[in-house]
Amino acid sequence: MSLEIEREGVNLIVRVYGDLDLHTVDNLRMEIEDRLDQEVGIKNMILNLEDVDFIDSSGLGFIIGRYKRISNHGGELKLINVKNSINKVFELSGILKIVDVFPSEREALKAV
Amino acid sequence: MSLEIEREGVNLIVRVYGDLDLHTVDNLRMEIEDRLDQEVGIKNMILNLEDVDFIDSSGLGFIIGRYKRISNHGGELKLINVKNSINKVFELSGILKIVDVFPSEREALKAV
Amino acid sequence: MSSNSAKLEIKSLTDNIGLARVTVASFAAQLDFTLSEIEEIKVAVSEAVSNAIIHAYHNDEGVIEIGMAINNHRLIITIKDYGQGISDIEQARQPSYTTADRMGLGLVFIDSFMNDLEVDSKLQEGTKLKMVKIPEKSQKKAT
Amino acid sequence: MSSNSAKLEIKSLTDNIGLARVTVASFAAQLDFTLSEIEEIKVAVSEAVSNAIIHAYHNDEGVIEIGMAINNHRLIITIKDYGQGISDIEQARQPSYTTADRMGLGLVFIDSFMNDLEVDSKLQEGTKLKMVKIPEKSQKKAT
Ligand SMILES: Nc1ncnc2c1ncn2[C@@H]1O[C@H](COP(=O)(O)OP(=O)(O)O)[C@@H](O)[C@H]1O
Ligand SMILES: Nc1ncnc2c1ncn2[C@@H]1O[C@H](COP(=O)(O)OP(=O)(O)O)[C@@H](O)[C@H]1O
Repeated sequence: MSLEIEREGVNLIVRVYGDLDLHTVDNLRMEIEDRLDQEVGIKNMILNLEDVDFIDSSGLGFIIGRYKRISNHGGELKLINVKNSINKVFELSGILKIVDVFPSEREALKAV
Repeated sequence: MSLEIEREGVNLIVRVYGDLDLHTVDNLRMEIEDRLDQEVGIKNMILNLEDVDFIDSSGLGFIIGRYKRISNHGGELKLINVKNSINKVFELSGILKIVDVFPSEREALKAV
Repeated sequence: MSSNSAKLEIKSLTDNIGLARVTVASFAAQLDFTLSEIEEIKVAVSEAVSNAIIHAYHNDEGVIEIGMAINNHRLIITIKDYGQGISDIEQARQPSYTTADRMGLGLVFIDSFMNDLEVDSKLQEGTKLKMVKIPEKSQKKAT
Repeated sequence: MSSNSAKLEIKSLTDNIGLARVTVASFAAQLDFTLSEIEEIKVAVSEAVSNAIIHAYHNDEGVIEIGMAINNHRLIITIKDYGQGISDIEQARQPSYTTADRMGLGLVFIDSFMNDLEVDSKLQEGTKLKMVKIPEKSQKKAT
């Protein structure tokens, strides 16, 4: 499980590698929150899940948490590339009603 | 675990997919022996292990068994593409002293 | 594979959630499940083991027992803890119900991803989940 | 991960050899092993479980217990059967020695792929293998 964070203008691009479950979300949450605290002027977050093979409700909770913080500050959260294997969890949870999914970071950046 | 068998002149090309262990070798052995019994005029065997991710001493026993049958009839056994992950077992066993390994089926066919 | 069984015992550490998923998925592969069904089984196991760690043992030390069985071409998974127990099982199974500021979706996911879910629990004694998954391919054959 | 343990119980069916390998490999991944070290661990587990199935239980029904532990940054694996037992352990560990027309390399592979192997056996009672694997990276750190 690892994380890559990149800033592009007012957008924070977060790339997650590995599984999103109770074991991994704590570290991810801290790393992202640290970065949000350090950087000035971040508005939106693009969460790239291209390399996430597994997600459960703890992983969903992590995404919802990021969504809340970002939207509380008037920003938008976009998801990238939800794999087939993790799609069902997204559909069942209803999260797709509040968060948009894009096929690539470029298209998500255009949309924010 | 599955098997693909193709004849090319006096050579039988056998492609193994999956793990080579006690669980899988019995079926493989039977399929290959059946084919050898059916076909007339087979001399050499080319065993393609490109898609074998795991092998243990039961898998080695399977290869040695094929080697014995083929060489008893004056033919040669050639191995293809031993992956890094399974290489150590081959080295440790000394099997490479009696069986040659080639990078591709074409080169093995040239050598028989 | 017409009948088989195995048991995995783990400590209630989040480090072991992935281990539980991988083990059950590997056992399940003895039946004719699709990749997408295997994913569903993994989610169910992940939810049940996470619940035992958080709700049953509150991140303290404890043992989680994971039973796997193949019976009559069905996969039966049991996940058992010796922790706090659930006071109202009906309520616990409702969407969004949570006592730990979580999503409240764990039992809902298990319910929708598996063909059957039974929850057995006694306060202070523990909780046992029994879930059944039948390969879609064999369901079609049966009809 | 400084300390953890788990236990897998399987039936003596060849179908379960892969399950044992995958489970131990997933547990081992909690230490800092290289991919090539994980492969070596898988071979060792595969040999020990195969031996229990063939030599201890002669393909009859029996139980195999696989203990996994992380202790002091070492992986300790125990594989236990309640089968026939080994009469001469020294001899059994020799290359090419086999009582079943096999390669006679199983115990030799375990010996060379793991940092330590202890064999404990009683005739008619069973056999227990204890093997230890230490990540090469942490060995370097220690010196
Ligand atoms: N193994 C368990 N032991 C004790 N309580 C549990 C257990 N599993 C579930 N619960 C209770 O049921 C509630 C709902 O569980 P669940 O649907 O998985 O949602 P969540 O884990 O997000 O709270 C939990 O908040 C908890 O109160
Ligand atoms: N778990 C076991 N129970 C009884 N006998 C065993 C066991 N493991 C090994 N042996 C004995 O030791 C011999 C050598 O084992 P091994 O080196 O693994 O080679 P192989 O399995 O190819 O015979 C076996 O042939 C068998 O007689």
